[in-house]
Parts: sequence; structure tokens; C-alpha cells
Amino acid sequence: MFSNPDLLHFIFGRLSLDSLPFHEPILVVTFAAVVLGGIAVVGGITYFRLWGYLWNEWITSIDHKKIGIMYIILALVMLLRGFSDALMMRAQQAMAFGGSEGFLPPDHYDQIFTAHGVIMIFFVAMPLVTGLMNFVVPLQIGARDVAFPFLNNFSFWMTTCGAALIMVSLFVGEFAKTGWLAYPPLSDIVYSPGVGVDYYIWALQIAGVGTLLSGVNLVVTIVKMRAPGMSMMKMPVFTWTALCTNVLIVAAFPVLTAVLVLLGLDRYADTNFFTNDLGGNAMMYINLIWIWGHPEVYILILPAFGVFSEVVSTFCRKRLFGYSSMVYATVVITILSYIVWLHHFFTMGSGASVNAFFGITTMIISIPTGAKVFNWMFTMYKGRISFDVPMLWTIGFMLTFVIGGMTGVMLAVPPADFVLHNSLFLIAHFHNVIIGGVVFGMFAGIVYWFPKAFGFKLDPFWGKMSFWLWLVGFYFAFMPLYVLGLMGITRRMSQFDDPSLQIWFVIAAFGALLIAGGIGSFILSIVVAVIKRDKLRDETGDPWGDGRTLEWSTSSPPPAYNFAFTPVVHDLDAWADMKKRGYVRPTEGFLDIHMPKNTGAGFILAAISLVLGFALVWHIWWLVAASFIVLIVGAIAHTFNYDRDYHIPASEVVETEDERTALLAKQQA
Amino acid sequence: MLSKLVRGVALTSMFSLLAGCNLVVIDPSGDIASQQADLIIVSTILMLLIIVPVMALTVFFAWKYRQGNKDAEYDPEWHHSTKLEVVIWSAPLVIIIALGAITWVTTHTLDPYRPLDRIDAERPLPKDHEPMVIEVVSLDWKWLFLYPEQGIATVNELAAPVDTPIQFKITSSGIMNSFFIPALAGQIYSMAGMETKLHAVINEEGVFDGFSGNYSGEGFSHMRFKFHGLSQDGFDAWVDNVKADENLLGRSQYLELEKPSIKEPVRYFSSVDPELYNAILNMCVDQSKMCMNEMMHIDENGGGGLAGINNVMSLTYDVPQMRGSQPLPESKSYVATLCTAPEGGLAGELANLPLFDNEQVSRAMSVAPSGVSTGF
Amino acid sequence: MTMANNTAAQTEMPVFYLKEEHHPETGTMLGFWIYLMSDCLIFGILFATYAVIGQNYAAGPSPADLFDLELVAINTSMLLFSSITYGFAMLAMEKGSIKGTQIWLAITGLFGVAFVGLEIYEFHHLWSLGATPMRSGFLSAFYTLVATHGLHVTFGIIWLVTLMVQVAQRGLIVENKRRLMCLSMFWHFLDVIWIGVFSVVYLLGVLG
Amino acid sequence: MSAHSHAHDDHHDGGASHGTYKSYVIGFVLSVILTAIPFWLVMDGVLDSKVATALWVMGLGVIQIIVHMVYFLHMNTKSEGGWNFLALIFTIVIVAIAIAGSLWVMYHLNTNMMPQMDHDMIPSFG
Repeated sequence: MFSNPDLLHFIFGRLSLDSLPFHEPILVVTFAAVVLGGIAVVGGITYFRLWGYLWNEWITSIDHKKIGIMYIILALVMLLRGFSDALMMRAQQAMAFGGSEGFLPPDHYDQIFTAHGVIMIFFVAMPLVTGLMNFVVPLQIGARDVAFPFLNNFSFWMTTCGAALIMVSLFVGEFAKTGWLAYPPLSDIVYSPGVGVDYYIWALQIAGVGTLLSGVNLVVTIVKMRAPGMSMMKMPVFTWTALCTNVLIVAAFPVLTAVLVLLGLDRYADTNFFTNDLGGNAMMYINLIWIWGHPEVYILILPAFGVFSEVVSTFCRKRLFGYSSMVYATVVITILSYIVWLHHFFTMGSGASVNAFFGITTMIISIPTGAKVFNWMFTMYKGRISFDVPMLWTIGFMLTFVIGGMTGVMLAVPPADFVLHNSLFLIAHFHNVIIGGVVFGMFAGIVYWFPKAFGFKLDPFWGKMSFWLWLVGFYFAFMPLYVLGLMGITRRMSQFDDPSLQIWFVIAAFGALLIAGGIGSFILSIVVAVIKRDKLRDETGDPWGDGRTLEWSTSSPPPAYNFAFTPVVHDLDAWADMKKRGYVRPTEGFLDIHMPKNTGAGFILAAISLVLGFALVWHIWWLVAASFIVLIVGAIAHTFNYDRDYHIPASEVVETEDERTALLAKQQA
Repeated sequence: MLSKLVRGVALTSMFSLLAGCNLVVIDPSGDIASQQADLIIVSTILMLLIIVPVMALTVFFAWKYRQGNKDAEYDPEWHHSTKLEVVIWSAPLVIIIALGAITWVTTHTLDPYRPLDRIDAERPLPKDHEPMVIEVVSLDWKWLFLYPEQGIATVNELAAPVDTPIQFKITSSGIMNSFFIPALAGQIYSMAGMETKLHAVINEEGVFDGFSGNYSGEGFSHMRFKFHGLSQDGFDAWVDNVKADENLLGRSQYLELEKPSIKEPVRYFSSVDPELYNAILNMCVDQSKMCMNEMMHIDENGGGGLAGINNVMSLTYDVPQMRGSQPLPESKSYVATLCTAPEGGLAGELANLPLFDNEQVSRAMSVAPSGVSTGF
Repeated sequence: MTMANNTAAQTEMPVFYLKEEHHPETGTMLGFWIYLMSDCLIFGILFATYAVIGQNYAAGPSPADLFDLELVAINTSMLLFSSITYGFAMLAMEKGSIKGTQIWLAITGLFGVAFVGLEIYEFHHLWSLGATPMRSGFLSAFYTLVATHGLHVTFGIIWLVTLMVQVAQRGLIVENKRRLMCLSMFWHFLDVIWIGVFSVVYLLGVLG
Repeated sequence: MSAHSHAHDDHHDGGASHGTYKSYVIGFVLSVILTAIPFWLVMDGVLDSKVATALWVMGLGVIQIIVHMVYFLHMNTKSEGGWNFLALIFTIVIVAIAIAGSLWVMYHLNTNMMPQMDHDMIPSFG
């Protein structure tokens, strides 16, 4: 077998036994754990005969609610991976002082911080946001599903396969050692000849297709499928932020796709876009990737703003203060996010006028953002605030996020940025807005809508525990980084000389441990809730008692068709309006309901894309050709399937609705 | 100065919290960095004007309108107030207008390309003042400093006399780094084939940390150097000390130095090829390569024509090769110089050709020796 | 509706739900248009890249040395003809003529093939001169921009053939009409991009 | 904006128009003319000034794009409730920001940083 290296190279490309990291004990142990865990899960599924259920009810499902839930599960799984990277980084930086190399050699440490950034942004924050929008938006606008249910399934599996490709890089080969944006020339083939950057490129390209399609899907859903009467200015704020987010996705992700194609061409075809020689210009990459990168920040934060808007009015038992200024602020942020990108590279050497222009546009964004904070604050004014877990996250956000906003504006002053750029101050800043904004927002959203999705609330004790550990842990983990930044310590260092810094890194590591407790508590709040589900059950469909938007008008969990009759909207906060005006739930006159059919095509096409990506990473050209052809043929074959929908018979609807009628009657009795 | 006072107050309050730690970014030793520190403090104070009330009111509202407090007013329909909306949009607007004005002005006065007009707040500089020039090259993974006026060079150690304006010319051998001495001034990127500039002055004697602010690969953590702020006498002594070593830095020594290395010790070079920095900047230390400025000049005049197509050489040897076990792809190439073939050959004949005429450029390349035109 | 007790403020109960099945407008055309807009951004980035590094010849050839405008003119005319023939296919579809639709689609496809063929010929010619995408930043940007457009046309042709088969199988049913309209947008959209390509890359390039 | 919130039960495909034989022919003829002029301007070197030629090429290109939009893509402010047009305008704005912004930023970076041809230096480099 080893006698013919050419044949071996033809079959396996760059892949060889050396690609497996036997020399890294950490990875070997992780791999063993993953294999054992995998066997346990597969065995369990087989033992309980769940394969058919999984395939029919989840994998092939085109129900937006299930896809939304799957996105969030994906995000939580990837959060564990991304967070263990964070723990390793904090441990390394707390240890590697005064000649000690710590426990991670630079080669490994560099992969870890790159993977941490990529995973947290693309495979934790993005799926959380997309998942929440997927679940909530159709319910909030009174629709039965999204505009393109099959595409929705396909998008989810593409995102998952992108995540899977990154997970593969942990055990086969290596991941990029370039930082999460893979700046050339470091990411060019001459300086990064390994497979790491290729994993990065193809994982993001595969997931990017999913993100883009899901963006198109949700824009069309919101534009076309709102319930009758729901004009734009009667849309719930979360739906507004979802619309703006998806517009941003559609208008930003193509930029990422194009840039990564160009970087890929530099690596695979020896072109000269971003090389040092032969007329390439690496600055162009940095310029282009931030044209995507800055809107990306708002793609993450806007839905979180939407969640807080819903939560704050629900738990203050009051209409949201300043709805229209909230909407205008969202739209203004959407547009402005496209003209600030240069603030990520003030120090690259543009002239003063260019830097000042982008610095000032950046500051202008803080005006609508500030207005939003005031709006939430004045919603609390003259309210009746109950401190349920989602509300705690919201108040935690309001207090934390403003600090991140303040440091953000400081970084937007170019001369100040010259001393703070790339320092731990910057790291503290963006974790301050991403954790204090996006993560808090997504947790608030998950706790808030969990009873809608599953029919019972999350356990409040562990939920509160999770909140406090996260909040306190965040301050412990990142306030020291602000201080270190002011001491002139730069990011991405694996070893330090000055022993007086160590105490700050130890405090930060302690904070990371508290956050680990927060993540653990959150998982516990789910586990405990499943055990105590009968106590926590919501039978009304409106578990918080003061739901204001349409999703609370249907049962928890909602039936496959969401609404037996399409609601008609008269006012903002349609459900609050219906309750106030004495709406009575219809109990008869049900009709057949037209619904899309499940299909495995999305899963299969995405799986082929994963194979294609793997083959491209390892230069296994025959497999590239084969999987590409199968992908195209498969996609074409799918278009020959015209039989894509069915009707839920009225009798089944009657059965479901009668059950709920009985349940509601029992409640009132 | 007001800013000095403000800084004093801010520092005292911070120091009470962070006793004993060296916040070099807030308390630097160079005039440029001091002005940047002032900006950080001023912008913080401006924003605290709005953030402190917001945080206080948030906590107050949360406490006052809690569910248990039945005495608090409850008005579920109160959701609009034009007066309040005007305030919540205009209050941040006012702050941002103030900060924006400061930003516009300071971005121009603290532009790293702009020559200094003062040594510090009290001492302005005459207009025609010529700064001391130091050329900075980021290598994998160390710093090379060239002192054209003194004719010396150092690795991983930098020195300058206090109160003397310095002009740093910064470039890189390959990967993007960021030249940063927090005590002196803000950072700026170093990039191959390009030259960034930084003007700064150090106002206090002392030894300060310098390093790369931008991640550049494996040896990045150790890409550090000491910056010595010296008195004029001390600096002269330091220069003499450097000159005491009989070390030359020419093209071949540079190519050796350029190879990736980690934790490189401090090195002195008593004399330096005066063309070296320009050759590094133009990526033509290896004399078989065409210099960047020459290439750009040809491009400005419409390129090298069809004859120029094959004027490339296969890149079989280069620094990056040392980075990975894999050989470079065969098609990686670079543009060969017009004037000198590596084997010598036509060098003398072509060296004097003026390059301003496109015709002649093409002609020059069409007669390039066959050994040069490989690559594909 | 099913209401009995009126609230004080409301004399008449508003309608809170539709009694009959609700059919929201189909979003396919809008969705496809939005997809095209995102595709437009990809081209926008490729144009931006060409604009920034398109003059970096690396002492190699410039557009004036390489491009043959007569070939480009012929190529452009292929695409223009295919535009109007696709338009005729859509008119035939409107009239419900399967045969007319198929014939015009076939002609459109042939023009498309001619366009791609000419482009391959051009690339082959440049490549044989040694003007490969590896030679300079300008050539990298040129090949990538033009080939991305060419790839789109190629996929358009594959899609067109697929649709011809589907129309043959099932006739001009609603789904097929909708697909033909999507392809129509795609095809004309590629024309629009090509206007940018021949103006910016070829004409301005040769102009120097 | 809320025009379509009153559902049309009888749904047609977004109400997009398909044009007529006449409109396609007009579009085609205009396109041919608008393509031929810039090719003629460049190939025959009609104008003395390169700048003027470039401006004509760009201007005619923009007009031709509009012609294609109107006659072939049937773009108007009403199709799909105006959303098509809104999406188009938004895209044009973003593309313009991306291209103009990149050129502006990169121009400044390049002029600040690219090594200049110091004419005296050339021979000594040789």
C-alpha cells in the first residue's frame, strides 16, 4: 500500500496518518471522550428506537419551530466547544509567566483563539439569533410557516455542516492560526501552508450559504406573510429588528463570500489578490472583510435589542415606550452600520480625514442606540415590574451594555484607538457588548419563549443562578482586561514577561470559571425543568400572563399549523389588544389546512457539501469532482419533485383544537 | 493645563483602585501618547455625563416600580411623550457633537504622518525643524531598527534622546505587524512593500516596553524590545557602544537575519549598507527581484507589455519556506529585475537604461536572459 | 364573529380572525429578486477589487496589450440576442404556447453557449500568451470577475435545459411559469452585469 | 407600504408584468445602440480626450443598465408592492458605498504608504 505514493496521494490528497494529532494529549483525550460520548448517544438512540422519530420529526422537518429549536441546540453545543477554548486561553494566560510556557505551545494556542472567535461568532451567536428569529417571527406575524420552508431546512443543515467541518478540524489536521478574520499575508499559502486556513474558508463558505438563504427567507416572510391588518408600523419590535437583521445578512454576507473566494483563489490557484508580490494588496482584504464585519456586529445585536423590547414591556406590564422611535432607531442603525467599517483599522495608515470621517460616523451610531436604552428605561417608568428571569437578563444588559457602548465610543476616537487598538482593552470592549448584549439577549429570549416552544417554563431557581453567575463572572473576567489594556498589554499573547500582570489574569480566569458555572446552571435549568415539567406547565398559551404579541395567542407548544385561523390585526401588540377587547377563541368552523411536506433533500445536499468541503481542504480532487457533480445533480433532481405540500384534514384540526378547549376550560374551572 | 488637572484627578481616583499598577496608556512619557491619554479621559468623562444618569435611573426605576411596591403609580397605557423623546434623542446628540468636534481636530493634530510642532505642551518647535529619522522593519519575529544618520542598526533594542522629535519610517519583511511603544505614542501597522510613518517624541528618560500590537504568527508573543529614552550624552554613548562592535549589515546579512527566529537576542550593527532600507521597503534585497517602486513606475506607464509576461522567476527560495514543512507551489513566482540577472550577465549593460520610456522598458525585458524567464 | 359580550368602548366587535383559508401572496419572485440583489453585491465586490488592483500589472501586460475588442463586441451581441430571445420565450409562455416557449428557450440557450464558448476561447488565448491569473493582480482580478459572470451564465444554461425538460414533462403549469420567470430575471440580471464588465473592464481598460 | 396587508385571495405571481413584443423590441434596439456607441468611441478613438471617452462609456453604460431594468426586468416602483424597487435602491446604495468607499480608503492608504519612485535612486538599485 505504501509502495505507490502517487496513488496514495491521488486517493487521499494531503491527508495522511500524520494529519491525526496523536502527539497532542489534550486532543487525544478529547477525541476519546467524543468517541465514547458519540457511541453512547448512537447506542441510546438505537436502543430506544429513535432513529425513525429523529429522521421524520426533526431532520427532515420543514416546520420553522423545529428548525428554530435545532438552531438553538446547535448553538448551545457549539457554545460548549467555544467556551472550553476560552477556558484554555484563560488558563494559559494565567499560567504562562516569567519563562513558563504554560501548557499550550504557541502552535496550539494560536489555533485555540482563532477557533474561539470563529465558533463564537459564526456557530454560537449566529445560530442563536437565526434560531430565535426562525421560531418567533412567523408566530409573531400570524403566519403558518416561513416563505420557503424547504430552504429553511436546507439553510439549517448548511450551517450545521459548516460547524461540523470546524469540529472535524479538531481531530483531522489543524485549524487556522491566523486570528478569526484570517488577515493576509499571514493567511496566504506561503505563510500558512497547512490545512488550517482551508478549513476556515470552507466552513465559513458552507455556513455562509445557509445564512444567506435564511436571510432571504425571513425577509420575504416578514414582507409577504404578515397577518391581515399588520401594517409595518404595527409589527412587533422583535419582528422589526429581525427584518433589519435579515436585510443586513442579505446585504453583508455576499461580501464575506466574495472575499473568502478571493482568499481561496490566492491559496488554491496562486492568484495575487492579497499577496505581497506581483501586484497583490493585503490591505484590500482587510478593507473588504470589514465591510462585511461591521454589519455583522449589528446582525447579532439587533435581534437582542428586539428581545429586550418584548421582554421589558411584558414584564413591566405596559406598552413599550416610544415604539416609533424604536423602529426608526433600528432602521438608522441598519443603514449607518455600512459606513463605519474603517474604524477597525484606523492604525493601518489612512490619512487623518478618512480616519476622522469613519470615527465620527461610528459615534453617530451611538445616538440611536442611546435612544433605545432610554426607551427601555422609560418603559419601566410607571410599570409593574416582575423580576422573572428574562427581566433580570434585561436589566443586567442595560447596566452592562452601556459600559461597552462607552468604551466603544472611546475606541471610535482615532487617536485614542491608536493606543487601545488590538489591546486587551479592545477585547474587553467587544466581549462587553457581545456578552452583555447578544448573549444576555439570547438567554433572555430563550427563557422568555421556552414555554411557548415546549409547553413548560424553565426552572426559575437555576435560571436566576445562571444569570447571577454570568453577570458576576462577566465583570470578573473582563474588567481586569480593561485594566490590562490600559497597561498596554496586547491581545493574542501566549506568554508574558512581567510577573506583576499575573494577578489580573488569575482574576480573569476566576471570572471565566464563574461563567462556566453560569453555563452549567443554564443547562441545569433545562434539565430540572424537564423533570419538574408538570409543575412548570403552561396550559394557557400565555405563560407570563401578560403576553402582548400574537405568539401568545396560540397554544404552548403551538400546533404544526400555528394558528387554526389566520388572525386579523388591529393594533400594535395584537394579543394585548385582543384580550382587552374581549376576544373569544373560536371553537368551530375549522377547515383543512394547507402545509408543506417534510423532505430529506436539504439534509442530503448539505451533507454532500460537507464532503465537498472536506475534499477541498485536503486536495482530494477526485472527491471534489464527484461530490460537486452529485451536488448539482441532486439539486436539479430535487426540482423535479413537484409534490411538496399536503393538507391537514379539518378533522385533525378539530381534534387538536378541542383538546385545547378542554384544557382551557379546566383552567378556568 | 486643564487636561493635566483632569488627568491628575482621574489618575488619583484610579490609583486608589489599582494601587501600584502601571497604567502606561493613561500615564505615558511621550507628548503624543500624553495627548492620546487626555483624549481617553476627556471622552470618558463626556460619556459618563450620560451613562451615570442612565445607570442610576435604571436601578431606581427597577426598584421603585417593582411589583411588590403597590404605592408606585401604574399606568400601562403611558407609552409616549414628545418632550421625553426629544430629550432622549438630543442628549446623546449633544455629547456626540462635542466628541465629534474633538475627534475631527485631534485626529488631524495627532495624525502619525504629521511632523510634530511641539516637544511638549510648553515647548513649540520651529517650522523647519528636521526630526531624527529611525527606520523600523518588522521581521519574523523580531524588530530591526536602522539609524541612517548614525549609520548603525540594532535588533530588538531601540534608543533615542529625550525631547528630540523622531520620525519613524516603518515597513515589514512579510507579515503585517504593528509598531507600538505605549509610553511613546500610538501604534501603526507595518506592512511589506509599504511604508507607514510615525512622528513622536519621548519626554522622560527611562526604559520602556515596545512590541508588536498585531498578531503575526508563532513567535508573536516574543516580538518585544526595550525602548531607551536617553539624555543626549547617554544617546551618544549608546551609539558609540553600538559602533564598538565590528558588525556589518549588508544585503546578505539581512537575508540571513530575515529568516524566522524567536526570542532573538539584542544585536548591534556598527555599519549598515545605506541602500538597505530602501531595498527592504521595495522588497528587492534579493537582487534578482524587481524593486516595488520600479514595478509601480512601469505599471504607471502602462505595464511591461506582452514582453513583460515572462519576466518572472520561480520562487524556490524565500523566507516563508521555512514556515512549513511543505514546499511552495511551483507556480509561486516573483517579478525579476530588469537590470540585473542573478547570474550577473547583462547587469552592466542594462543598468544604465533610463526606465521612463515604456518602449525601452519593453526592449529591456525582451532581451532579458533566458535563465530569468521561467516560472510557468 | 362568535362574540356575544361587547366591551363598553366598542359598539361592534372587530374581526379578530379570518374564517376562510388565508392565502398569502407567494414570495418566490420577491425572494429570487432579493437573492439577485445579494448576487449583485458579490459582483460589486469583484468590481471594487478590480477597480483597486486592476492597475497592478506587476510589470506585466496591461488591458491594452491583451484585449481584443472585436471579440468582446461579438460576445456582447450574443448576450444581447439571448436577452431578446428569452423575452420572446416569456411572451410565448404568456400565450400558453409550449412549442413557442421551448423553441425560444432553445435559441436562448444556444446564444448562451456561444457566449460561454467565446469566453473560453478568449481565456485560452490569453493563457497561451502566458497572461495567466497568476501573473499579476490585474490579471487575477480580471479572470475572477469575468469568469464569475461566465460561471453564472453556465449555470443559467444548465437551469434553462432543466426547465425545458420540466416544461416538456408537465407543460406550462403555475410552478413552471414561476420558474421560467425566475430564470428570466436571472438571465437579464446577467446582462446588466455584463454591461458593467464590458464598460469597465474591456472598454475603459483598453482606453488605458 | 401596507398595500398588501389586505390579502388578495386570488393570488397572482406578484403581479409582475411580462412586457409586450413591442417593449422587448424597443429595449433590444436601444441596447444595441447603447452598446455600439461606446465600442465605437473606444475602438475608433473618436474623442481626443481619454477622460471624455471614459465618461461617455460610463454614462452610456448607466443608461443601458436602466434600459435593461425597465424593458427586460420590467422594473417599476409598483411591482411586489414596491419592495422590488426598494430592494434595488438599497442594493445600489450599498454597492455604491462598497465600491466608492473601498476606492477612497485604498487610494488614501496607497498614496500614504506606497513607496515612491525616487528617480535618482534607480541606477543605484540596479
